[in-house]
Amino acid sequence: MNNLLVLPMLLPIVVGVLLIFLRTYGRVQAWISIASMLVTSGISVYLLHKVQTDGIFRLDFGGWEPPFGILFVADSFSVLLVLTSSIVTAICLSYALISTSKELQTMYFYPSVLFLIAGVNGSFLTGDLFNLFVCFEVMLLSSYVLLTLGNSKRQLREAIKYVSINIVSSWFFLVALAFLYGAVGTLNMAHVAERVAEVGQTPLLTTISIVFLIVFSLKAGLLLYFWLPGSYSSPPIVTSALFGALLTKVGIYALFRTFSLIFYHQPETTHLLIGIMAALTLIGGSLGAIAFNDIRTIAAYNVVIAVGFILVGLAISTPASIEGSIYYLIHDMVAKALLFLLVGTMITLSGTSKMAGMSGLMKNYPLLGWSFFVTMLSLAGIPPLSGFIGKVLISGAAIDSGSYVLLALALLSSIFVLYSLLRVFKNCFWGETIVSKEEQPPLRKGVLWPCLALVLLTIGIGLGTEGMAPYVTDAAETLLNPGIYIDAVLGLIQ
Amino acid sequence: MESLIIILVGVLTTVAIYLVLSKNIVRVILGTAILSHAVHLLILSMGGLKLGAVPLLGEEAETYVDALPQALILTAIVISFAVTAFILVLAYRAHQELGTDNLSAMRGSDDE
Amino acid sequence: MPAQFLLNITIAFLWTLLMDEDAFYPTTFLTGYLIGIGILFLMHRFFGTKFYLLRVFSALKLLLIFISELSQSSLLIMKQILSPKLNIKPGIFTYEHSMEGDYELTTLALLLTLTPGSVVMEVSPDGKVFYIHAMDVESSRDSVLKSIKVFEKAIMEVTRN
Amino acid sequence: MNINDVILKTVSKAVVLIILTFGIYLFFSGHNEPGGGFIGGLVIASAFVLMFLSYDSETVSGALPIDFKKLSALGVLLAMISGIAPMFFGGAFLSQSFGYFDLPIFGKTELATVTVFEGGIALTVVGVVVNIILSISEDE
Amino acid sequence: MYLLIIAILIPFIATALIPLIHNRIGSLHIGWLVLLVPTALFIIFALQIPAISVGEVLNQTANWIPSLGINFTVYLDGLSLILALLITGMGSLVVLYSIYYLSPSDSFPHFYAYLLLFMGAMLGVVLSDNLLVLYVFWELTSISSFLLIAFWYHRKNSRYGAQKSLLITVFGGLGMLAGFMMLHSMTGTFSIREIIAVIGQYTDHALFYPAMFLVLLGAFTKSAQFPFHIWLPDAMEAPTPVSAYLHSATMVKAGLYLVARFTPIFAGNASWFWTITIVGLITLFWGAFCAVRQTDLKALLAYSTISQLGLIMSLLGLGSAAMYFGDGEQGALYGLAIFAALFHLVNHSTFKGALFMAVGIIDHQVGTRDIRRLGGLMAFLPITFTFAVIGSFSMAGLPFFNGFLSKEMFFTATVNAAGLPAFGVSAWGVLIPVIAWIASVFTFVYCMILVFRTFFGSSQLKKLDKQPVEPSIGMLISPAILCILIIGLFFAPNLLGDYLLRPALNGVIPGISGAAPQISAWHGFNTELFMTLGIVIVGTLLFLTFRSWFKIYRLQPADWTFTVLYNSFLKDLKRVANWITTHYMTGHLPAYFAYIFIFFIATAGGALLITGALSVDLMADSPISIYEGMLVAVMAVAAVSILFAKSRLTAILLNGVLGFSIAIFFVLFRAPDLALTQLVIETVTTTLFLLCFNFLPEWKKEDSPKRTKIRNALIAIGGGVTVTLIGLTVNSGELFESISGYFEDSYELAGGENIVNAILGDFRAFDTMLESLVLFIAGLGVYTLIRLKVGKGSGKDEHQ
Amino acid sequence: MNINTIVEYFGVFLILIGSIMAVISAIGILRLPDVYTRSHAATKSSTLAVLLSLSGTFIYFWASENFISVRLILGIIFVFLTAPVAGHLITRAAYRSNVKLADSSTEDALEELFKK
Amino acid sequence: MINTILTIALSLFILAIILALYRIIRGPSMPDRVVALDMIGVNLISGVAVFSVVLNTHAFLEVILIVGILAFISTLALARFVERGDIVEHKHDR
Ligand code: NA
Ligand code: NA
Repeated sequence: MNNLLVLPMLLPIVVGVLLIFLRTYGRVQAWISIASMLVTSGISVYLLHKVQTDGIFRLDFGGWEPPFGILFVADSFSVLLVLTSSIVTAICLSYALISTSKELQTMYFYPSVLFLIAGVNGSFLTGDLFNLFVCFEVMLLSSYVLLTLGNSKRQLREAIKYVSINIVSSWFFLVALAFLYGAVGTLNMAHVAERVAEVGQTPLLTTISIVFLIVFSLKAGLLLYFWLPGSYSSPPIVTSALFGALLTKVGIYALFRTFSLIFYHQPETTHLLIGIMAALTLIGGSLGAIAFNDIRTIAAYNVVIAVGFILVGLAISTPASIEGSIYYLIHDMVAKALLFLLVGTMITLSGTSKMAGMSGLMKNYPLLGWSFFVTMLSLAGIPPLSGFIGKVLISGAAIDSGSYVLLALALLSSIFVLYSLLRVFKNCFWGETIVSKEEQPPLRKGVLWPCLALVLLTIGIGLGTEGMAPYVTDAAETLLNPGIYIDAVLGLIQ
Repeated sequence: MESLIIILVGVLTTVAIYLVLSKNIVRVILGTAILSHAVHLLILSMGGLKLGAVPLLGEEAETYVDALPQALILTAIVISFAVTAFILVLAYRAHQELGTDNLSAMRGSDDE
Repeated sequence: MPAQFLLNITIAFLWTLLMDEDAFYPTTFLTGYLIGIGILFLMHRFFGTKFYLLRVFSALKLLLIFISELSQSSLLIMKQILSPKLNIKPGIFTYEHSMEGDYELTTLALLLTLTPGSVVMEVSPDGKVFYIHAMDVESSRDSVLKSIKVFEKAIMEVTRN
Repeated sequence: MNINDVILKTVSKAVVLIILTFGIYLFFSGHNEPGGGFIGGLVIASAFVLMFLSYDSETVSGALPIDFKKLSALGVLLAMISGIAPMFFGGAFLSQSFGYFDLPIFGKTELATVTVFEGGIALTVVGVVVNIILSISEDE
Repeated sequence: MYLLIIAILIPFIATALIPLIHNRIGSLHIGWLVLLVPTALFIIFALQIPAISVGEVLNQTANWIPSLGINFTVYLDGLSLILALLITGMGSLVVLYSIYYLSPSDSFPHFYAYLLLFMGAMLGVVLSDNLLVLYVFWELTSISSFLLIAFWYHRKNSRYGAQKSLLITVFGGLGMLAGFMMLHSMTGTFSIREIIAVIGQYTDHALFYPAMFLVLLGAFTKSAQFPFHIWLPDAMEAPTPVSAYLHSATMVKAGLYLVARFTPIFAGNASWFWTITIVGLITLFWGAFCAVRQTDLKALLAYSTISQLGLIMSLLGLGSAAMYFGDGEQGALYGLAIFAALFHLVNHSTFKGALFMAVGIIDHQVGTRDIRRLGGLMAFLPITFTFAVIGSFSMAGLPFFNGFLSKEMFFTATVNAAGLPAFGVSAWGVLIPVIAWIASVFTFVYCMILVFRTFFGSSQLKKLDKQPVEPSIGMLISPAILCILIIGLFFAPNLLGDYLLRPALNGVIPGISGAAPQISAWHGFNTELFMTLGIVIVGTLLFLTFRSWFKIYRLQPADWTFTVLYNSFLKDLKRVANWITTHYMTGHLPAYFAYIFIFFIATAGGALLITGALSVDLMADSPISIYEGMLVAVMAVAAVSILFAKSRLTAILLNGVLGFSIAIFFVLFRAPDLALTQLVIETVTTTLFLLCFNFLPEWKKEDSPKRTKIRNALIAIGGGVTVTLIGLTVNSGELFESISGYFEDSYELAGGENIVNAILGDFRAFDTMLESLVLFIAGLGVYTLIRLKVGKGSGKDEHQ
Repeated sequence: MNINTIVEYFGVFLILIGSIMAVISAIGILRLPDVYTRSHAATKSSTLAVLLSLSGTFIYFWASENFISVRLILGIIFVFLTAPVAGHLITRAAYRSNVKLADSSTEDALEELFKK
Repeated sequence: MINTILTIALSLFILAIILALYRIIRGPSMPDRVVALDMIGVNLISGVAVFSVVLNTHAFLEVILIVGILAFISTLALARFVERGDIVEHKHDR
């Protein structure tokens, strides 16, 4: 029995619900949440190890065998993402413990975060397309709550757009599911994949796959990222960090899963389209990142760039490119959380999000400054930080497959990332220190520890790539050989 | 029948999209509500509106209609209710704070 | 409270009936009774007023009157609707009733509304006066007043000693 | 002129009783007939909606001194527990079981763990719907 | 033994130690501790000379990411050794110098941490055999340079210079990375030596030339070659020791190193030859030409560095011809250029280092570097004057200084190249020595300016901030050592040539031992000598008549410099980016929806048509009853009427009609559970709408222009049609039987006769559980939305 | 034709009558001059229509399957209980939201009251 | 025969709905529309009952009652809204 497999989703939910009864105890909630995320991380490590030794395994809920019941499937790709998101969430939560206002804490902040991560983890693990929809909704509803928690004007304004667009994207999801069910009569991803392969992905199935592409692109911010900058730059720090780290990743995951497991037979249509979208995303994100003077907006556009970058890997779909995307995906979760935490801290310190209002922070907050510096380099893919290896693998794959436009855009986008963050660093951390040390508001004690943990993580991932390599290789191999996944899910039945 | 329902779905979708494209937030919410009506019908018709019996085994029929889409729609209905409730309250809270229900006035900008 | 006890029995019955079983099982009744306890517990704050014993016979009589009145009124209205030229003079008039208590008042109002061409639009704040809209004041005021009297009497037979 | 709602309130009392009974019936009959936790819960919730509409919000919340958020949380928890419990008996998560038992009064009765699950769902639905309406109607 | 790897790591470890120890060493200047690092390393590398000079190579590997073929492989040959010695040797001198140069208000820990970081990175660059590891260190040098340039980050110019250098060098680095990846794509390895071994098979590969140009892009940006040279003058904002170390002696040589290192891979073709030669020559000329007009001594040195880097670059280009000819007489003839390049690389480090240090002393002791405010310093700073003269004359290529020797070899190489029987040189060949000569004239001129304008003439003491005196002895040691080297190398050049340059040449062009000459100062009256004489004569004339021809600098419009281009590029880029982004990211939800639906219509609808999927077949349909048709009509009419509803309440009512009708469809299509749920949900939703309407205004007529309305209508129709067409197509061909037949055994399997309920409560109970969670979260959200209010609560946007 | 079939037909006949009445009251909704008169059509005729059709259904099931559906009876009771309340509420709301009486109306006892 | 009659009856009920829909669309007053919606609800009840006979199933008998309940609740809510705008009242408003 692989019941452990449900825990990355179930544990946060149960803990989150229990926290409802502890509403007034903000700190207790925080500690419990952090502990539960650490336990989840531990479980994920175990799962990862198990996948490595025993291969893909699954948990049939209620004991109903696929394709009839719902199931969770653990392969290296999904478990790696579960692990990363759990760790990042734990760290973000510890930041919240230190920084979040009492009022927010008692307004169900922690339960909402836990539900969010539950939805995220569930989306990574589920082996059923409709259940993926439901997991998405768990994640989305939590994100709605988190996005509006605080109720500032800007939050409400952006939330309207975010929620509306997500409702429409969920609609597209249902439309796609309806079409797919009508065409292949099943919902289990492996079973769908098997049936699609059996008829060789007819033109109709390709059309349906494009509806899925739209759905997941909306979630991932692939080309259809209109909702992203506003909503990522309006909520409180920790929420932004979690959004930046996790939300788009789920869409990206879904794109990788569906277009490697199910709809990989007509790459000249689907993957070409993904490539074009990724290219446009890189361009749009790059321009957006340098177009504004609001550091939150800059950070948000950096999210867009990363999405484009990762999807380049899928568009190319060679072992190296997929591996690169996975590395970059993991890197980006860590680095984006870090970026948003730092940006949020800067805003808290200076009371504004405009670059013009900050100067010379380096002098009074050197640790903050250096953390930002490392983040900047990491995001720009400067070696040996975590962003590097993904960049190398994806560029290499782009060359091998002759995708020179994507190569150029991917590499140039790093320059834009660098430039956009360099502007922030230059203007905010350097320059004359306007306020004396005494006048500057002190950093809350320990507020940088979570950031430093993430800094260490981004350095560690970069230097310790080899430690991850077997898992990533396995993940990419599984993605590119759908038979492995299908056998693991349906093998026993046939 | 299926084709007729699918065409109806198309009509509903058209109306809903037009509403969603408008500037008034209530129209948009209404549009999303109609969108979900449309997709529920779509799911149902995708399961085939074959003339089986109601999926209750007590009916002791030869064939039953496809029960799976029904279960899916049920889930979808509840979810769309949850979302609608949330966005409705969000809309009026936004109106309370921002003083407008017009999306053109909710653009926001980098220079606020 | 006896009233609530009765109510409870009613719910139990209701339950038994709802189960649509081919025979009456005491167990089903018991289940309904247990559920009724639940509901009444939930609702007991709403039942501050007294509860009168059900006068089944009178009630049945009332029901019969009710149905016949309803049929008449419906036919009347349909006639009016289908007449080639609408020839009606609607209006609002008042009626001071002699009912006591919410239940009597409500029952009367319901019955009235279902009678030929009349709808109770408002009840005065003190509850004594009905403001009634009539489909055709000229022709139906008298018939309305007549049926009100009949109803009042029938209701009182049920509710009062 | 002030509104006199006596007719509405009186009828509502009766109607609410019918709806509640019906809701609970739907909840239990879901296994073999149309109904189940969701629908049962929704119907019960609609009884509360009717109460809110017929009475004022203070009266209703005063008559039902429950924290509906906690009620809904309890519901979710209950559903979870029914899913988690089998894990301790070597079953898969969410394994439902059912059996036919001879009970002293009830005779041959089907007991299914799914009832617990659905009970949780119903509680959630009731809690959430009432919570939402209460929250909005208490907003100034 | 991992000696070399440890050697590279030592500076990094030391960097990490600095923050830990700098508070614990009391009054001891941390520079003294830091000095130990380069000195020790210099000794380590110097100990390798005997082995390397006889042709051995050292090579050590530590695994980093073996699964991707990325390993920390260190490779020490002659070429690497020269640079390693330069790095550690110059490093020692610069650290020593800096101990006296820095002022107490500067942050020593930062300075030395950056410097050590750079040192380690630079060693990594020149010692790595693995391309990616090389790239890692390459970027690290850019970063440490960035940090050092912005050492005084409160100055605007420092920040500007730092950003500029980082952007340009990282840009080039990325190009280089792409080049590396192409090499890897061709050869399957990241090891330079392995690539060299197999590259012969790939010279016709489509990626060969792209890879070459991309690698050169990295080299040119790093070595400040035209037109990427613009970052270097601004890098002079760094403290002078840094300028001496990074921006003249070492880091900017990384590009040269790269070209030399890759010569065995790419050289031997016209593209390589011409690209490098031309870029080098232009840089040589342009740097020298611009240096003349500078008034800041450091700026002058910066342009001179650019120019000298161009010189070396062009030598590497010219020498690449040797690869074409291979081992033999011809090869040896042209290989001389490489030898000269290596020689000049060393020489340049010595004289430019000395000059920077001298200028640093002036700046430090006088308080200004502006030539217009300087003059007559010879009397006050005689020792510094001596350094400056030695350095300048060496740079000008005058005898008795090492620069003369390499300059002569440079002329030899250009003259040789003019007659190169390959690469189509013949027509243009004569231009090579001509340009070299003209550039050298300008070199001579600015060298004279440097010496004479600063040290001769009348002193303007009153304009100076300080009374100039010689600095403390510590500050003089390093330049003195360099000056000794300058002269020493003139007299004993072959010590260098035999032990270092020859093995280095072998590293650049394997097996071309014949090209390494015995260096001698006197070659008789040959062309090169006359060229030098010409330079001295013409240069002196130009220097004396400077005022009369200075006007030519005004011919270049002020807004046509590359720096202006760079600035306006960044500015315009931001402006254009802002313009584009704000034009589509309007924050206007209807616009966003329009994009989304247009995208849907274009891609999904497009795919349907293009792939030929569209096929509609009504035969499989179940029959239509009259009342079903009527109900469809009801819904369609109700739906369309919503569009024309003047009041929101009407719209809600019509929506209610839709909801109820759908419930009836659920009845007609045998879905009782759905009908029940739909009905209740519809009612509760309507109630919610009404509840919320209390807080919202009545809706107004849409005041959009007609054009927008038509556009919206088209989008809406397009969306509806697309959904319909796909739906009809799906409906027309059933590919597979649905899995739901399984659930018809629900009574046996799950003990329930209601199949839908069995699915919800058992087969797919997980969905149901999560769905209740979704509902629950929505409830929480509504509660918090209403309860946590601005003003009442935290109030501000950033309440943390 | 046995007795059951006849009863079945009777049930179906009731249903048909009910449906005709439903259409007539719907016509009333269209034809009658104001909301107050229309509400008469809605609360009375259509209630009767429901009564007929539900009774017809009840009778049909009773005859054909010997099935006594309490739910149907409950449905009838429910409609009887609520339809007049609905009429009451709507007309009251109409008057209070200033919906005019038809021009043909002769008297308005409420007018005085609301003027005060 | 029975089926034909039932089909006619069903069609008539839906015809009634269509007529009521016209009233909803046309108005003119809001209470007019509410009356019409109420009427639609009532006709749906009949329709479902008849359809149960057509299909010869008991599965939809619950639906009948539910429609009744919900039509009432909707009408009540709408009437309240038309009357006061605020459909759930506060004690202190009185
Ligand atoms: Na600034
Ligand atoms: Na300076």
